[in-house]
Amino acid sequence: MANVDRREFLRLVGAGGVGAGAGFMLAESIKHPVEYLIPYPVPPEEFSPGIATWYNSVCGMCPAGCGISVRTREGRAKKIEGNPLHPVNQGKLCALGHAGLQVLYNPDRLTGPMIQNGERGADEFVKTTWEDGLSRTADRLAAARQDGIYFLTQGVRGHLANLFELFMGELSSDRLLHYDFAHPHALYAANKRLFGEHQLPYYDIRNTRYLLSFGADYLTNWLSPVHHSLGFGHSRHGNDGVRGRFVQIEPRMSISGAAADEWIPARPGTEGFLALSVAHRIVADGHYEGDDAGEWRKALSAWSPGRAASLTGVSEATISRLAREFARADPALAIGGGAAANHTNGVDNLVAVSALNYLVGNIGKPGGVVFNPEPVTGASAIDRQANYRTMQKLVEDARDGKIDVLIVNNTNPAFSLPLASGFREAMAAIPTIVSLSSFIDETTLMADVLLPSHTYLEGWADDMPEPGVGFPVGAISQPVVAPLYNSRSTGDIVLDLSGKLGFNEAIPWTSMEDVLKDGWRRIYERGAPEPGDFDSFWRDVLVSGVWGENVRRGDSVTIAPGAIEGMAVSEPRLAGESGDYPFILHPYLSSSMYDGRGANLPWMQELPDPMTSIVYGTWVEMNPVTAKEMGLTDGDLVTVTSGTGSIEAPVVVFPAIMPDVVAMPIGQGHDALGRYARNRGANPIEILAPETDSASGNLATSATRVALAPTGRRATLVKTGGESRQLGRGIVQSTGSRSSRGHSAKLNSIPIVVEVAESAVVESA
Amino acid sequence: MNIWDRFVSSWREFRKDGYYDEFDYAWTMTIDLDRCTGCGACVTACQAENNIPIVGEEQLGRGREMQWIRIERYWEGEYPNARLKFIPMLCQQCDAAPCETVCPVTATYHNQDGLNAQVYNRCIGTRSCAVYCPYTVRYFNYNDHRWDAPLEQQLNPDVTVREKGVMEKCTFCVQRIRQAKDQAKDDGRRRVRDGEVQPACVQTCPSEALVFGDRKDASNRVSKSMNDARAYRVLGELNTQPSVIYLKKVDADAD
Amino acid sequence: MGVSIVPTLKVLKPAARIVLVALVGIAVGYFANAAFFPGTKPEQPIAFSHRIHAGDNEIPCLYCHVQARRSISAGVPSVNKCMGCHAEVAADRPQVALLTNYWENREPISWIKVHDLPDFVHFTHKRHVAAGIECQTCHGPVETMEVVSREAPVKMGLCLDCHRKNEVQYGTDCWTCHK
Amino acid sequence: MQTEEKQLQFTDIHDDVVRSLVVTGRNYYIALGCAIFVTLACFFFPWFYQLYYGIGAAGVNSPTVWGTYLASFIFWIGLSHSGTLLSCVLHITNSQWRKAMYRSAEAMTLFSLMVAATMVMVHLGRPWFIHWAVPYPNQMELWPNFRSPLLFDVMAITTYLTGSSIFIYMGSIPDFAAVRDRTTGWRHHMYTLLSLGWRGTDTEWHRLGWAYTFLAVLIIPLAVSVHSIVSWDFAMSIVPGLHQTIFAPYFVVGAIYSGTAGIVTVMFVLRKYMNFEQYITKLHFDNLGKLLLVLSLLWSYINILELFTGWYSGTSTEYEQLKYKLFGFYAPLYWEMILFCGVAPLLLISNKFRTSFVPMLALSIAINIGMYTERFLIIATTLSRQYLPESWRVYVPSVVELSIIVGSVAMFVTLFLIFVKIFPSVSIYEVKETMKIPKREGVPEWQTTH
Repeated sequence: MANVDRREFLRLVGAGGVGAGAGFMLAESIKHPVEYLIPYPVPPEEFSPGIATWYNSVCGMCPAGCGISVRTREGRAKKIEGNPLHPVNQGKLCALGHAGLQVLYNPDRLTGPMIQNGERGADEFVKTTWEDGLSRTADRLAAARQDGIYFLTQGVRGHLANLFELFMGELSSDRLLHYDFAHPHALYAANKRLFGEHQLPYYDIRNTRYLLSFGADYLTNWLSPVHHSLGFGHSRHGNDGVRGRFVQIEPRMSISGAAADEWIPARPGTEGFLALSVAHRIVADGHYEGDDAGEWRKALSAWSPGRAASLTGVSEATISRLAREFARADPALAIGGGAAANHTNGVDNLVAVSALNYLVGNIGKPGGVVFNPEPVTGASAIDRQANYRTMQKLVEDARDGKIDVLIVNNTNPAFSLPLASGFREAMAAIPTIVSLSSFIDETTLMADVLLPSHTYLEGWADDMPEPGVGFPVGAISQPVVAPLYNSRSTGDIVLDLSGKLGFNEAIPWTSMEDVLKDGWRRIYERGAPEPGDFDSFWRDVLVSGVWGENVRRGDSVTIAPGAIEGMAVSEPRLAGESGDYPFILHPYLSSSMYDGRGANLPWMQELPDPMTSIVYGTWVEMNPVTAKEMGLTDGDLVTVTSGTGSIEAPVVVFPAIMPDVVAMPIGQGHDALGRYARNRGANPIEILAPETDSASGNLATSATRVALAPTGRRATLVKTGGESRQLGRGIVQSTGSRSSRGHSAKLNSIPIVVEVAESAVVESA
Repeated sequence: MNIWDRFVSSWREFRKDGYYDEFDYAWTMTIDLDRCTGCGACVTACQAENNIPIVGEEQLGRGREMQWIRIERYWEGEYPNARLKFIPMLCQQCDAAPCETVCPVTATYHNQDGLNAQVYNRCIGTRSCAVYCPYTVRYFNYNDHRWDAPLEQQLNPDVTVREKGVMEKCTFCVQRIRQAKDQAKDDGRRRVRDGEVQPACVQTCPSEALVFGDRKDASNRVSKSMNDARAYRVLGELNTQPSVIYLKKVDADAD
Repeated sequence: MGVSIVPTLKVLKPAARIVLVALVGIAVGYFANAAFFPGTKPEQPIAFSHRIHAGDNEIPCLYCHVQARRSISAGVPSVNKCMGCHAEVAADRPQVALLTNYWENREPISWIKVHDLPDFVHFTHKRHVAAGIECQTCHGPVETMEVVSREAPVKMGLCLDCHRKNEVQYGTDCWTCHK
Repeated sequence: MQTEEKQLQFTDIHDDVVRSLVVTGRNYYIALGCAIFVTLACFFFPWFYQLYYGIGAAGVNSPTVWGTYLASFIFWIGLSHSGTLLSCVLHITNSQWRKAMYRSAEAMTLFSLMVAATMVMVHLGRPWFIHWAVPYPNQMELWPNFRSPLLFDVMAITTYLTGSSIFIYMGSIPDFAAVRDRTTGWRHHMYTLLSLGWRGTDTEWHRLGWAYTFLAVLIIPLAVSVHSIVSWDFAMSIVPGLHQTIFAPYFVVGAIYSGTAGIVTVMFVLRKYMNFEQYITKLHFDNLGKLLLVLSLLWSYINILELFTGWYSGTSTEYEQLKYKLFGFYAPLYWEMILFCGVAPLLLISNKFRTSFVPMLALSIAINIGMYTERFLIIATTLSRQYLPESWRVYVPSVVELSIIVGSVAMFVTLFLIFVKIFPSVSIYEVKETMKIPKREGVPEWQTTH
């Protein structure tokens, strides 16, 4: 190393320096990132890091009222599961129920009270304080005229409903509306007419041997889907070896239709004729020996299967067969919903359907129609349900300037009412709109003051499932996590308002928790108070997440006088001429987004539609033959035009839909509700004609005729499925009903048997 | 153990008949197609339990869905006699799994519970397991997925989040199995009780089509249901010996 | 004919020298970083000394890290746990004053994690405590440390050695520790 | 041509070869520059993007999780065959005409193997962990999976790479020495090192000859095994269309086929642009043409066989597979492949075609395009039609993938361009061997042996 000249030396130094730098960076790059351990100053008593804590509560994703247990770790909700103790869902839960977590953690949630600062719908909200928001609202409420205040809430039950009643009572306004798009108005009306009941009965699918469903998608969204699924599963193989038979009658195959043993297409709105003709056969064949058989024969004489066949499109032979099977099976059950209920003659249809139950004498029997006892509280809500007619009234009042303040609570009529209803324009005429919603949906977008309420996982409430399960059931919805944001539970907001308005003597409570405690103390004292004071009772209810009494309906329900004579089904009305509008539009509730509330949940957006495997979007289902005639294939974009509007959606060729019917899922097509929902798909409700069922005031969603016009463009249908035919590969294998008995299956010489213990062998031998 | 021994053992042992009998558990799932309604509750339950990312519309369009359990649908017949049959498809946890033989780094292997394990942080992303799997139930992380805050607060701490370039698949909710075994140890039991551990999908199935358990014990629910006359294995002719057994759908109008 | 490679080697000498020096440089830089900026011995918000607590006063580990007995994570004592003693004991010391300050503001103390495992590892303190494994086997002689540092390299090799030595049932199955 | 009439002297060979190393025209630098640029822009840039984004940058999806990267891998491995392999066979059979072309052929083997290796890296989801596929002792006692055909691959390819690099290097030692003695400056130093002090004594020549032949014998089975093993990556799966016993021979034949075509291309280029007209002549093209003809017939036979098994199996899986290949989404590619690799080569029956240069060039390129398509189809058609119809999905390569394919070719060219300036691309001493001493009138006899 002696002969190192200056230049050489510099080179060496340079090399060494660069090397050292490289080495340093290398060491830096493989260093462990800094992480922190942050203990509670004072830990809550049931808390311990690394161990999950479960809280029981009530699901708020749909009106079924399932019980849930929420798994929390380190104070954060991690998973929602069904509460095994709850009689409605017995530990099970649907996809939408799981996605409740994404309501809680949704990036687009409102983080605090806001006020509209700009013209309505501009989405220019500015943050404010609760104090400010509440006092603004209170002032407007105080200034409002008699009956100038509308309270429009999602369907709530239990003590929250009572609280609303009290609140509106104090405001001396009768305008309390519970609005749910999917509320079964027709079913209520039908039960009222036929049985004189103002409550829904419990349909015992679990124990039935033969289910005749007229359009009711009981496995997806009819009343209590999870409970029905349980019943379905049990009836398949649970009923001591006898396998229940399920028949589905509807214009477009629903999930329940796919699960059924027999799927029968029938024109929308004509299900009632079918039911009557079945009844006709039952009576005519002498399967019914009630003392009022004569009346029935008279009333049904006009409804021969032949006539029904021509009206419904179901063959006479089929009708007679159905009648025979239905009459022979014991117990047999008939239910109605979907297109049958949501038509201009919906109530007639459902009355005819329920008549079948009466004729086979399954009223009040297991496997039949079991009537529920009065709910322990919040029954008033049932009569507060707003149907399309009531909403029309609201719109008119708004137009006539009769409304001073509109309070909206987590319901979204701006999305779920047809454009023809003019609801959006009407809102513009209302001076003050206050929204308690947790998200900026289409309706909230029009509000002036936003008082965001907790999600159902953060606040206090309770719920009495309706329809129940034959006996009184209640559950308390308790906060499972500390509130994420500066929101308050709906009850508390109402209490705060009433506090500001000085309703203290009528509404003495300071928090929703107190309201519940008071209410439940009454429930506690109502039944024979078990040993142990109220507090332990309260704790037990919270821990188990459910409360029930073994009280059944004593009185035997029978049909209302004059119901038999009045037994008739009016012709279904359809908006639009078949000439200009060749197709009947059949919108159905999406299995993942219900009435559109699931559209802002990424899991629901990515849950493939069970029937078509499509994600992220809306589509139009068409019969293959019709599609061929019109030269349409999957993905062709078409304009769906009704008398009142038009939307665009890609075609999906659907093997199980009537040739003159096109079906569209409800749920997409939002222009608000956050990043996951906005500007995606189309909303078929928009173009529905404002046809109602005169008997129930219910919107006849399946009574709109539409025309399809190809746009010539194609849309990308994002779907997870490829080729949906088996090509004889025996992937889904099926067997006959008889040959499915016996034991130790063998296939391709691989026996599927587990090593049975000696003793067991002896027994079996 | 030198390389040669390992070579020999890894080659022979797994292939010996009844190799897994000497171990405690043989986790098995049966799926009653006659009960399955295709509602998709299992899919979402699985996504919630196993930190399965939301891949987004664009990626889904390119056919990169992430659903460890998915519902497949098969149409039969034409209108008006069209029928639709659903089948939930998840990792079949094969006892003779093709994917295990091909992974060059043993990132996927068969463990003593009869589970087809996938070790994410050992995976180098050759994706050959996905090619060898006849059920196409292995899902690859084509890119890093992100959760819009605060959605990441939902992530299950018992399950890791997979990075880009890694293969993932159904684990029969091994974190729950682990939990149950841990519980059993605390209670001084040698074995986990029947029904004590249930994967998310089984736990939530509304029509109770899915049954999960240990087939080593003939008295378990799953053992009974897998001895049903309707039992069969999808693509059984391939002899991959799946631990997921399907019960045939019953066609009421056929013999 | 210049068959010999000696002249060639002469030509190459300076180049070789540079490469050599660069390599040495890399080594130096690497160790310099590791020596002067160690990630394994971070400065904590409160200069808590395990030597005083666990060493001199012989407080057992599980007295403060209660969770280790029943949970996967050992957990750090909550602030009021510390105050349980320090309300009286050594309340005058400056570091304890810091603590009381946290306590009065009901502020959590954000300790810096020293022993941290990757996200894909499932390690449960519970089982290891139950099996009577000394805390020191993985955490090093903490009771002698003024400032806690990661001494034993908590890497997969360490786990496996121990699992093999103690013949843990299925102790070498990947899914025993990998999640 | 004129030059071939001219009498060839020993010194000419030296001069020509050394000239090819020392004298460098502007065109060369332009070519090299372009090649390097394309390599960086079309290979490395997209690859780094892919490393950052994830494999999603490619068009692969589920179930078609393999894509063009693997296709290119097989293609390059295929190309690598018949370089060294051919050279070995001909060396053992001691055929004269080999001697002028074998070095460039072997170089081709070497470089296509290197490119193939990089394609593996590009294919992997986490290439930074590639070393886990190598059995090295470690505290965890973690080993690679010895049952995996992919692991056999790693072994086979590395062995083949080592073998053929030793082979080509050994063969060029005397030439290095020769060049060493005729160059100065850094080149002199470089060749001094490369030639390992070769003097040219009889013992040296004897040892070289022995070792060279020994290696040649060793490499032949190795080469054959390599592509058989590559084929097992597919054949050992149970995917309909891949799970076939014919695959090993199929791949080997295909490999030699495309390799030979590759040689033709390379030789054309060398001949034209390095002025080796006297050394690489009609004769070579003629012989290679015959070889190509035979191979193409073999290849067609195996293809027909494959279709037959598909049809004969009668199972839905295989049958759908077959239908999809012939008439499905990728059908145009399939027929293009048949045209290029099955039909066009039949032209080789005519002497005139075989001995005319440009048509041969065109054909050789066509064949390699066809062969690339074949590799692509093997992956695309089978994986997109797996067992469960619900999971069927079409796969279309992304821009990144296409660009990387182009880039990999550029990389190959780059390496080759560098090679021709370092290695004597025509073997000096072996060409000399073919010449009579003392020189007599007329052309060297090796040019007249046909």
